Amino acid sequence: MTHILKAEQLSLFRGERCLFDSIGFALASGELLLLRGPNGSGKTSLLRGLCGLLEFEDGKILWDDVDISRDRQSFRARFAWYGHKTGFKLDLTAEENLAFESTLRAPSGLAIRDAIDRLGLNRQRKLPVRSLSAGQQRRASLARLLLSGVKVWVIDEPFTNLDADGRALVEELVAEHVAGGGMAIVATHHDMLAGGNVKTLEIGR
Amino acid sequence: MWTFFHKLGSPPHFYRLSLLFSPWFAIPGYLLIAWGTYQGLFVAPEDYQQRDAFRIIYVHVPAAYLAQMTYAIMAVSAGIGLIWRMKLAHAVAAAAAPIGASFCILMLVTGSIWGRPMWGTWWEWGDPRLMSALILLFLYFGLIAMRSSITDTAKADKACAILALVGAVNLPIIRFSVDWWTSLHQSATIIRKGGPAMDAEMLWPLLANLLGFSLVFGAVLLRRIRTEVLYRERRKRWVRDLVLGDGAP
Amino acid sequence: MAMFDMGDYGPYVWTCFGLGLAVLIFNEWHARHRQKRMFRDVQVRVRAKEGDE
Amino acid sequence: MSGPALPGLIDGFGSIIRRDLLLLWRRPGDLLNPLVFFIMVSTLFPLAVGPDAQVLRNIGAGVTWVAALLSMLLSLNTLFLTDFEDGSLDQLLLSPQPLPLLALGKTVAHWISTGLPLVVVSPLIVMTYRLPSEVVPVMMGSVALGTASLSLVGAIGAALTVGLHRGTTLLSLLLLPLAMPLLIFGARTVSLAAGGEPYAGGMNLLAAYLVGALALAPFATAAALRISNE
Repeated sequence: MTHILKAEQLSLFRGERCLFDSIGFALASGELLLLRGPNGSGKTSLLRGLCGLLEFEDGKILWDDVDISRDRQSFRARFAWYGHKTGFKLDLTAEENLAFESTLRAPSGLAIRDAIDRLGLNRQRKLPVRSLSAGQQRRASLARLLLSGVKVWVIDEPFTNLDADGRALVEELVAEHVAGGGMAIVATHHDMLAGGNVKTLEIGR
Repeated sequence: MWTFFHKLGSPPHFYRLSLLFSPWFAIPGYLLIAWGTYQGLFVAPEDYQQRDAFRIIYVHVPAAYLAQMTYAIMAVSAGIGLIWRMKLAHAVAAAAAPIGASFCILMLVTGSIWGRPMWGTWWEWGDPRLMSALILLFLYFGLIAMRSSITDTAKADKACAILALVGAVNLPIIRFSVDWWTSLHQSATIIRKGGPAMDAEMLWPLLANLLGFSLVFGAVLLRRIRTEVLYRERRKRWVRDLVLGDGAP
Repeated sequence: MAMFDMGDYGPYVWTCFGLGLAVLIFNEWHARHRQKRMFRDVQVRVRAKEGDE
Repeated sequence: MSGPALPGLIDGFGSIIRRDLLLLWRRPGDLLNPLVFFIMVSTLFPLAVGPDAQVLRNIGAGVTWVAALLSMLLSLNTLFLTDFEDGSLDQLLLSPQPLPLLALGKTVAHWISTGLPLVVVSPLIVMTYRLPSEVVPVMMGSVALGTASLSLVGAIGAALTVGLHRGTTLLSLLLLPLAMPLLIFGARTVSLAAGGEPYAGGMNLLAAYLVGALALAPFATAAALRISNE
C-alpha cells in the first residue's frame, strides 16, 4: 500500500535568522526527495524537524493526511535518521551497537549479520567502532537504515567521508529502498537518481 | 470565559490591555504603600514583646509573601506554557523570575536584620523560615542562570518551564525537610512575628502594605511582560507598526 | 527624636524600610530601563529589515 | 494510526541498562572516579577540622552526605553528554519506545555505576569517623536510598543542561537546592542512628522521596531531553 507524506507551511527560526519560511512538499511511496540548498540554509534542521527531533515554529506534517502531531510516538516508528553523527558508541562493536538499536525498534528489516555483510564490513564486525576509519563508521551506521525496515529514510549528507564505491553503495541502497515502495529524503549536493522518480526541493536562496 | 483567555493570549491584545491597566495597579499600589508605611512607622503602637522592632514586618511580610507568590505564578504559567503551548505564559514566567528573586532577597535581609535584635545574631541557622527562603532564592538563581545560558528563546522557555515545575514540586518537600531538620535540634525560640493576634492599628498598615506591594508587583510584572512580548513578537506586523509608529513604551 | 530612635531599634527598622524602598525603586527602574532598551533594539531590527526590502 | 509491532517495553528498558553497563565494563575508569572523589573529600574533613574524635563523630554523617552529593553531581554531567555528542541520543529520541522508560533505564545504569559503589564504601566513613559500628546498616541503607533519588532528580538537571555551554556549573547550580532535602533526610537519619535515637522516620522519608522521584522524574527527564537535543 502506498503512503503519502505531506509537509505544509514549514518555517523555522534560529535566534535571529529565519532558516526557511512556509516551505512544503508532498512525497509518495516509491519517491525520492532531494533537498538542496547552500550551507546554513537549514537543510539539517528541516530533516531533523521532519523526524521530530526539533519543533518547527510553524506548519504541519501529514502522513496519509493525518496530522502527525496527533500521534508522534507511532509516527517516529516510520522514520530512520542518518545524520552527520554516527550514533554509535565508539567502545562497542558495530554489531553490538546495531543489536542494541534493534531492541528499540521493531526489527522488521534485514538481520544484523546480513546488513553488515551488505555494507562490506564483515571483517570489521568484531572491532570496536573507535578503531574503524571515518568512512567505515559512516558505512556501519548505514546498516541502521537496513535493519530498521522503516518506510521513510531521512538522510543528511550521506556522501561525506565515503569513497567512490561507498557513494555507489549509498545510491544503490537508496534506489533499492525507494524501488521497494519506501520513501527517502536526502540532503546532498550530488545528483542522485532513483529510478527516475526524483523530486527536488530547493531551500534558502 | 475560554474565549476571553484566548483573546488575552493573543500578544497584541494583551499588550494593549496591559498598557491600559498598568496605571490602575501602579498608582493605588504606591499610595497604599505610602499610607501603610507611614501608619506602620509612626501610628501603630509598639509590640508588647518586640517593642518597635516589630515594625520591620511591614516590609518583611509583604516581601516574604511576594517572594513565594511569584514562584507560584511562575510555576503555574510555566505549566500553562508547556501544556497549552501558550507563548504568553512563557513570557510571564520569564518576566516574573527576577522580580521574585529581588523580593526573596529583601525578605532574607530584613529577616536577618530583624533577627539581630531578637536572637542576637544576624543569621540563625536554626530558623526554618530563613533556611527555606534561602533555598527558594537558590531556585530563583538557578532559573535565571538557566534562561541566560540558552540563547534560543523558545528552547529557553521550555527548559525553564520544566525547571520551574520541578522546583515547584520540590518546594513543599524542602519546606518540610527544613522544618523536620530544625524540629530535631532545639532551634532558637522564635518570637511570633505578628499574625492574626495583632490589634487593628497594627494589622491595617500590614494589610495595606501587602496589597500595595502586590499591586506594584503587578504593575512591574506587566511592564516586564510587555518587554518580553515585544522581543518575542519582533517579527510580527503589529510590533513593526508599534515601534515605527509613535508608540513609545 | 524618640520617634526615629525607636528605643534603640531605630537603626534596624530604618535600614529595613530603606531597603524595602530601594528594592521597589530598583524593580521599577530596571523594568523601565529594560523596556526602553528593548524598544530601541526592536526598532533598530525592524528598520534594518525594512532596509532589506 | 499504528506503527509496526514493537518489541516489549521491558526489552528496551533492559537493553539500555545493559548497553550502558557494557560501556562501563569497557572503560572501568569511569566507575572509579566518583568513588575516589568521595574518599578524597571524606579525608579532607579530618585534615580541615582536626583529628578530635568527638568532632569527627559529630560531623561523620554530614561529611558522608556532602561527599556523596558532590561525587554524584560530578558524575551526572556526563550522563547524557556522550550520547549527545556521538548522536546516539538522536536515535534514542527517535526510537518508538517511550522515552521516559529509556531515561529511567539510563538513570538506573547511572546509579549502579556511581551510587552503588558509594553504598559499598560508606562503611569506611563509619569506621574512620569513629561512629558506632551499629550504624553501618543505617548508613548503607540511607546512602542507597538517597543516591538513587539523587540519580533520578539529577537526571533531570543533566538532561536540561546537556550540550549547554559551561553545563557543569549550571548543573550544580540547579541541582544543589533540589538535593537539599535528601541531604537533610540522609545526614539526619545517620546521625540519629549514631546517637542511638529512633531513625526509622528518616528512613521512611528517604524511601518516600525515592518513590516520588521514581514516579515523576523520568517524565521530566524525557521532556528535558527532547528540548535540549533540538
